[in-house]
Amino acid sequence: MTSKNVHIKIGEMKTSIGHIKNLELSIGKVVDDSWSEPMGPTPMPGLTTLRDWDMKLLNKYKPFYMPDCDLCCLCTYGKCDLTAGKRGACGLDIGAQSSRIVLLACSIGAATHTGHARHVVDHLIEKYGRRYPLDVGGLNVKVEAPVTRLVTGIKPETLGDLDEVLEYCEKQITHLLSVAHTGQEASNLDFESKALHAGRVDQVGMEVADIAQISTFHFPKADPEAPLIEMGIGTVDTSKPVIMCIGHNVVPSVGIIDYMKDNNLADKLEVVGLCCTAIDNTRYFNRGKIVGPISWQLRFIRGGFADVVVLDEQCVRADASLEAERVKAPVIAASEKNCIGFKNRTNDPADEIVADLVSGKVPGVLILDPEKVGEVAVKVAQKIAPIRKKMNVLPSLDEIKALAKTCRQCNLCQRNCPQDLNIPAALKAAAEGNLAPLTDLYESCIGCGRCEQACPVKLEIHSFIVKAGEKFMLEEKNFCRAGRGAVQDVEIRSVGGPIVLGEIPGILAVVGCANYPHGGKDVYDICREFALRRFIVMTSGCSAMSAGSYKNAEGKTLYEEFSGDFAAGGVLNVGSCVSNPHIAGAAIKVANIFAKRNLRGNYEEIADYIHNRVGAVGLAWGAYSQKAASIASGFWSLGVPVLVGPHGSKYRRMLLGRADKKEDWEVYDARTGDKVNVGPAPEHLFQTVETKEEAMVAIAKLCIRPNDTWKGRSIKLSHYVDLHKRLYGTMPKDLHLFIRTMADVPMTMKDEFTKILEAKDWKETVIPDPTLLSRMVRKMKE
Amino acid sequence: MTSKNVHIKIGEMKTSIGHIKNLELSIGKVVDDSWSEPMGPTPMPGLTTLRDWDMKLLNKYKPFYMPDCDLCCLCTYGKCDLTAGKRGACGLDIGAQSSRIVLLACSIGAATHTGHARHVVDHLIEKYGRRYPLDVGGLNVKVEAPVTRLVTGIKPETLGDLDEVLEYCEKQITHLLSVAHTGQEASNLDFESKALHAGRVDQVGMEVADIAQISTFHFPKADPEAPLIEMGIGTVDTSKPVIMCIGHNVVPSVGIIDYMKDNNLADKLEVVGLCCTAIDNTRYFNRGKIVGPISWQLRFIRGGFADVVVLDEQCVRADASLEAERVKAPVIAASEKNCIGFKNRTNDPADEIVADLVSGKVPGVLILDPEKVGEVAVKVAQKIAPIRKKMNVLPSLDEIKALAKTCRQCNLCQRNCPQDLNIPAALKAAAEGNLAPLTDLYESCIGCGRCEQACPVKLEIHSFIVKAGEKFMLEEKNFCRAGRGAVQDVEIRSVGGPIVLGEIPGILAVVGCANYPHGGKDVYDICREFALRRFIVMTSGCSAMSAGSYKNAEGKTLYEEFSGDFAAGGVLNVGSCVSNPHIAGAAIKVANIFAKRNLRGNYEEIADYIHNRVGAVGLAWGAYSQKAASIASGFWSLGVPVLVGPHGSKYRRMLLGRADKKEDWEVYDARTGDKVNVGPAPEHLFQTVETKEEAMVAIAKLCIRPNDTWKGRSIKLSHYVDLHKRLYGTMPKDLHLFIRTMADVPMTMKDEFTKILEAKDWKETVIPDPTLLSRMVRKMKE
Amino acid sequence: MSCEPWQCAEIAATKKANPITKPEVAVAMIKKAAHPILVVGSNATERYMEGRPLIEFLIDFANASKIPVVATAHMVGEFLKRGYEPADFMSAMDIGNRLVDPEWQGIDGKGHPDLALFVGLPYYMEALILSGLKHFAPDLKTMTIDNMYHPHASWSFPNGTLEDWGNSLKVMTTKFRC
Amino acid sequence: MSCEPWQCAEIAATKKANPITKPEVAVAMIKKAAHPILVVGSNATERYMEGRPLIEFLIDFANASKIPVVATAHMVGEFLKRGYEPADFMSAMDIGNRLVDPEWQGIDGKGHPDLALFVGLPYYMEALILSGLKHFAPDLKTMTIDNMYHPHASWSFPNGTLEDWGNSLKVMTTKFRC
Ligand code: SF4
Ligand code: SF4
Ligand code: SF4
Ligand code: SF4
Ligand code: SF4
Ligand code: SF4
Ligand code: SF4
Ligand code: SF4
Repeated sequence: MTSKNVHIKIGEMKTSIGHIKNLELSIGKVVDDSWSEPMGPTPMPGLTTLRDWDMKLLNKYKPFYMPDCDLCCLCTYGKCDLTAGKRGACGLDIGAQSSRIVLLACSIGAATHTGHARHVVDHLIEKYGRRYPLDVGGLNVKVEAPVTRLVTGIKPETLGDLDEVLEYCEKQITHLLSVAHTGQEASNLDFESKALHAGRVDQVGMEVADIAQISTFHFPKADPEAPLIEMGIGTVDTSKPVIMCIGHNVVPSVGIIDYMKDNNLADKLEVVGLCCTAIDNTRYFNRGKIVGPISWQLRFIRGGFADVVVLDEQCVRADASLEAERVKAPVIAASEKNCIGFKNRTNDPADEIVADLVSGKVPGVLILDPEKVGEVAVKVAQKIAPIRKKMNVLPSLDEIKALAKTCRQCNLCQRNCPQDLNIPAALKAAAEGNLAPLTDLYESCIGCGRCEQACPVKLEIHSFIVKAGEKFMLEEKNFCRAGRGAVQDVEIRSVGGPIVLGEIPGILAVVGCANYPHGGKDVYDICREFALRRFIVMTSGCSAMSAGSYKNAEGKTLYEEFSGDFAAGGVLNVGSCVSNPHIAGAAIKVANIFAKRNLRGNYEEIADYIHNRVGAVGLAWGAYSQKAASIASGFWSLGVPVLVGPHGSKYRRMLLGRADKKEDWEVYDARTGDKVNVGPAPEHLFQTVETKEEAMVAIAKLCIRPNDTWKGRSIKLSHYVDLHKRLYGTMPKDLHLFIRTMADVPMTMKDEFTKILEAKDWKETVIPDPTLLSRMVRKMKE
Repeated sequence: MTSKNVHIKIGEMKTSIGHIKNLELSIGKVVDDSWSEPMGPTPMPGLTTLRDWDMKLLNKYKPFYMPDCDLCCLCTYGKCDLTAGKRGACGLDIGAQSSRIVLLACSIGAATHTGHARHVVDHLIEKYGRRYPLDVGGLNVKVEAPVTRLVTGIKPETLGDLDEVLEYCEKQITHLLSVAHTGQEASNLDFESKALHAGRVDQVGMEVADIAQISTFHFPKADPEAPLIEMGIGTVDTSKPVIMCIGHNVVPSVGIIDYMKDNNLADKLEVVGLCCTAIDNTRYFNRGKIVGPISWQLRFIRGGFADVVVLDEQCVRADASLEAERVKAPVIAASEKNCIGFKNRTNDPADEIVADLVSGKVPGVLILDPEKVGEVAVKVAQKIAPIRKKMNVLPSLDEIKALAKTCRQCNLCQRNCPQDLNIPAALKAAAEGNLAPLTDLYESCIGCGRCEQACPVKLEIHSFIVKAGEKFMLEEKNFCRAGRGAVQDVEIRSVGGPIVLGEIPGILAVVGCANYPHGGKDVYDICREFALRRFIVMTSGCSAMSAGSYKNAEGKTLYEEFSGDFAAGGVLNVGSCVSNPHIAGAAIKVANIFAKRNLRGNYEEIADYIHNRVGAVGLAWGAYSQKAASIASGFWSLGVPVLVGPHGSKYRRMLLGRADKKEDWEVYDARTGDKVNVGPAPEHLFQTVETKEEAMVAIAKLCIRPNDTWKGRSIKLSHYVDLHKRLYGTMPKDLHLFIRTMADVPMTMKDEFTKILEAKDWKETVIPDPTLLSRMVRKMKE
Repeated sequence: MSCEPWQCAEIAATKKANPITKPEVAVAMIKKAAHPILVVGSNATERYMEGRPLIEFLIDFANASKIPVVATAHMVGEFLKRGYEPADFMSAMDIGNRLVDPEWQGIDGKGHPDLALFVGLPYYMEALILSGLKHFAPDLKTMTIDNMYHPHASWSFPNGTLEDWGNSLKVMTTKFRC
Repeated sequence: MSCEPWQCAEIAATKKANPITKPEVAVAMIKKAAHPILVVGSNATERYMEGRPLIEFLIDFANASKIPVVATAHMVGEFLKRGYEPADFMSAMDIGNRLVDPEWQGIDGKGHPDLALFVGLPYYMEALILSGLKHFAPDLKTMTIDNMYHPHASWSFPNGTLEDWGNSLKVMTTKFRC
């Protein structure tokens, strides 16, 4: 237990250390050694503490840079043209600049999660006190904060302990950001190492946020049977006043829900959410509903469904308030991160604010007290719903046909569309009375509105698409499982073995945002494919929503079809973005609980274990944000590969292995100290894939690990080969790289493999006890 | 006094609060109320605490944005084209994006100073303990940390106290950076308010760094007679081994100097510095020498002067190590912020490292222990100096003439030169045997090397210029005054009155980097002009160097010609970049010590005081960095106007008042509550000026304040008119806006003014007790 | 390359200036404007053509075209010295900032300028101000009469030699005279 | 506008592709290359011209030109299905990453490609990979044979219609046949 700010006042005291008078103490820390685990070598790592580990990874997975711009404009010595090796006025070249942009993105991401955690923790400490105990799963989760323990060496037991953890994060983030200043780092690899450090810090920040909110708000606690939550625009009961919350920070939503509960209004209004706030709402209140991912903002507001729009932080459209104004829905800005220029009404009486919003005197207000947000939002919703009558600004189908005739076929909409959608053709058809091509765009459109911005005749193209797809929209009635939080220790105990041996073919973590190339269906298809193959499938955030947004032949959503257990064939939604550390945490706990490796401040060893033994792979099919970058970075740092969908190429830097370079794939055999070639397993650390087919093949392959037993390897290979044959129409060309002994070959494929191995001049090798760390070699002892 | 981590162990104790056994305490804070000043309303302000104040400033001085790019590429929904009102995929428009870039720059700047402070403070605590007392000027400086007191409400007394202050900064920086994430702030003014907050935090971070190093390293303590330091390449004794330190963090340099002193080598080697490290070296060691500002890096290294190059953090050229390798000078990277890809040798024996560097086995090493840096740098310098023999890579004059013949006159060098220097013409002349035009470029060239990067025939143009200007370079023998640190309380007491009344016409702070449009001479000219006019002239950083780099007719440098007192006609170098808060601190102390306003956590009132009464103006003639942005922001937030040279336009956002909008210039008269029009004083908060002449006129005008007495006003106006007539060849057109009563008119100009006032239909008004804060109105009491 | 931005890194513009192929075209466009102004920056005394400083060409041009001149930096003195009185003088940022205010009625109070000509500011500064105007003064047309291509303007001369430039300015002056 | 980047925001390039004005010119340049490769992305089955998918045009072109094809994503199956065997297949990032390695000896091990043709990747992805190659493979020439202008390539067709594209591919195929 650690605790802070306990206050002791001693009037007078005589002790062996002297005579004390009028001493007032705030106790910084009461040392308690109930955590018997010895401290590892790297607690509270600084910028360079884990640099050697990073360089091991970066040497194996070298950065491939794809600059988005030939320039650097970060200081006024510039702008500098850095094309093809030209250095800028500060001496920087495009490689270093490219890695600096990665560091900047990861730092922004880590700051965002940590800032979010800081807000949540400070708020909860104010409300519940520093000594409020943490509880993320009772006796089922004794390793309550695996990432925090691993990185910082701290075992947090109360809210107050989390304060200390966050101070560490804030210190590191300040250092990391400073490295992006002109005239700091000169080496691209050192920038990359710092980006990995940002990822580590980010995982800690997220973990703190989630365990704080799980503990105090009584979210599902490592519960495989967390409730099924209604999801989709079609589930919203529009006969009730609708409060819509957008963002990531659940605190204002809790204010709303508490106010409803306290005033017996829980069934009188709809509270719906978009983006991660939606997920966390439903962890708090199972009558909350999920509208959909980040990209549903415009369609829901323009569709008029929301009577009040409550905006907190992160992933909130900058024009959300303007769009709400169009449909006369008042806006409450509820975060100091997003004040929208509104007047701060935090200290005004609630009823005054309500009156101003209902009368339309002001379009929106800033309220930084979550309880007041609750009261105002509910009262405004109740009063304004009958007035607004769900006013919307979607055009009628006839209007669309008429307006489409004004289209100049100038292509600017398509050229401004991130999806490169063929809008001009769809409008041509619409003008001719055929709306089908517009409807076809519904699934691929990410709702960004850029098309409209470019149109010289101001056609509201996105609204056209939404209207044309309205049938699909209103039919969106699905289920998401409320975020369950952590994985239980007992679950780890039962599947740790099969995972490490390779008998469970992999853990697939499908996370992140909704910047999908062709809509969310790919996410569903991929999750289902691997759940059926009895991988463990974990989800979070917008991806967790997309995964639940489609149904199988029996009309069941993914979360109905598969159990929520951390077990082969389970599909687990861990929760919102800040729940991602439960995924990393599961891998860490495999090393700790199953393999009994020390956790505390022992980063390298655990990462080395995971990298070589735990067949986990992350897929961020629609990653778009700086947060997604830092989340990915946290996984890279643990040696876990991450795949992104095509838009992920715009992160501008991949970490790619070279399967064709044999020398890159040596590990130590911890038993002997020998160097053993284990092949490209996993082949990449960060990789963009173009299509869902490519993603599936890559996932199967990236789950292969040096430590696989022959049985595990043969299972993994059979999935890889099976998917490859089905989706690529041919055998993989690199199978020989993954066969150590003939026992690795899947039973049914002996003949095929034998031919391949002969052709490739294959030689048998050993299955080592793999490690990248020379200090892990035990030879001397044996 | 506050202190942390004092450790108490009590075996057993019985007290009125119970029986305690085996209690181990780390004391968080011992409360001591010897600081009797009551806490003001805004200690430890968060993101929105001072938003109202910010909006007051931003309403008066509206942002004028000049985007450097039509795009936003900060997330993978983009890149987005934001041209002329088009919104990006997140709904952001170019105004918000432009302000977001400002926030990002200011956050990077604040993080850099705070990270620097963190490194210094952690290092010093490790070395001297948390209880080491702070002392920045003994009894002469009782208000030891005006900025920290003002912003945080903390009165730091020991190194340990600074830790707590930095934790506050780190928390704020994390929040601020997070606001740059996609989907946070929607309003440009809220981004701007946050950028101002970053400026406040930045000032605190800098102050912490400087008072920590002043206290422990015994830098000059508020000493007007801090020693004169030799400065310029010509002062370097090249017969000795030369160690060159580049950067901003003095800690490794202290390691070097201590090693030299401890081994009786203080006069056996030259320790020279570039950029702020140079200034801080000489505050520690008055035999240290200053080479010059940031832009001298290439010329000094290529000129072969340095035998060892020690790189710490900030403003270090990314190719410094590569350039050093060319002249066979080993490199020591001494900061975790700038590892340059070198192997970390911190834990290796010094002599091994020395051997590797001297033999050329490795071109450079990373050493994170400053004492080891000291030993290695000195030993390497001694051993390698006789081998290198000051090897340089400057071409001979004949080589230049020959090489110039290969020039294709393609103009690419000029087009890549940030100064747009006419290099092709100079090379044409050189090819014809005339080097004068090349020599002419010496003063304007900022040494960025971009010309060379662009040249298709790989001419080393910068080296050509340096060689052609070698005579000037070797004649650079000047003096800088070692940074004096803070302003004494007693100095404030004696000049506070004249400043506030306007009788000292202004405080001119010339700060920042060396990205000058035409060389450093302008800085000297401006400083001298205003020192002669008996303004108080304060300098810091590279500007302090440039100010000392030219001589008057009697051959005296500025620091020899003028005293170092904070008094009319004084020229004070406060120190390095992190010493800038002594400038803000002086203004704050005028409010506190002279005007007896409470300081502690009382930001708005003090800023309001300074803005309306203290005629201070900042000039960053060569500002280039993100740090310069945050430093400026700290001044804006206090209501102090900042001017930048032409390259400062690339900060892409000005804060401009509109002298032509009468309604913008009203203040409350605190005596009556009346609104009084006080004219555009000061007219702008952030403004780019094109030429030194424009700068001088603007400085004189921007020192005018609403509170000026008629006597003070008439003095200020006479400087303004005098400079305007001399440099603009005509009378100012806005004089009528600054005359409240005829008593304001300078004696000798009555007739001229009368005519002007008549033409402008001028009416007399009152001199108020000016404030922007309605709560400061005292009417009721009177 | 003649319509590449003069400074290499000034590329990041999606909406780029129409090149002015002949000075006559510029004159025609200027003549169409109801409230043009000409902003003259500090390079006016630093650039020379045919041995004469740019400012002298500009005085001829301003006299012929009757376009009111706003002198930036300390250029007002340079104009006065040469017997020409600019309509106004202020900092380059101040004129930029007024031009983005749709309520501003121009230096003569008679109406917001509809065309702003720029010449003689440091290239990057002129580029930035033109960018500010492109983004925030959508109804304003801008033109540079420098010899360096400015992508952020509405119309710009392509990159050209000093001779080209001198000739263009002279042709424009003549066209207004007649 | 035909040599504007297809997606509006893809402007930030100082070194821009030379436009290929006629397919014949492209053929001439390809013929000069000793080790060309053709990288085909996942749009090969999504774009249609004359009712036929792009991939069919590409198979004709590859058969005629004998340029070895590297299929990305799952395109290898699509080629095989149509009776054409690509020389290799790998992810787009993998081929990009190999191309920036000067030591890489090509898919056939016979020498580093000196010309890489790209077609059919999502526009932004192709742009990024071409940018990576422009910056980090200075000796490699790149060409796109899409109908969208790619500034980061060495040579690119301008923006064009589907008809233009189909014709260009057919002309190129024919030119190689004869
Ligand atoms: S594209 Fe991005 S990196 Fe390039 S100039 Fe524009 S904003 Fe900067
Ligand atoms: S940070 Fe370096 S490369 Fe970037 S603009 Fe500044 S000087 Fe140029
Ligand atoms: S709203 Fe849809 S159609 Fe419009 S640009 Fe965005 S993705 Fe394309
Ligand atoms: S931008 Fe507008 S006018 Fe142009 S093609 Fe698209 S919808 Fe039609
Ligand atoms: S780096 Fe970005 S902001 Fe800067 S010029 Fe390039 S695209 Fe624009
Ligand atoms: S932050 Fe917004 S404007 Fe910038 S690239 Fe992302 S979506 Fe576009
Ligand atoms: S080194 Fe000098 S001449 Fe060369 S580009 Fe830089 S400022 Fe211009
Ligand atoms: S870039 Fe090189 S070749 Fe071209 S003009 Fe300049 S010096 Fe001459």
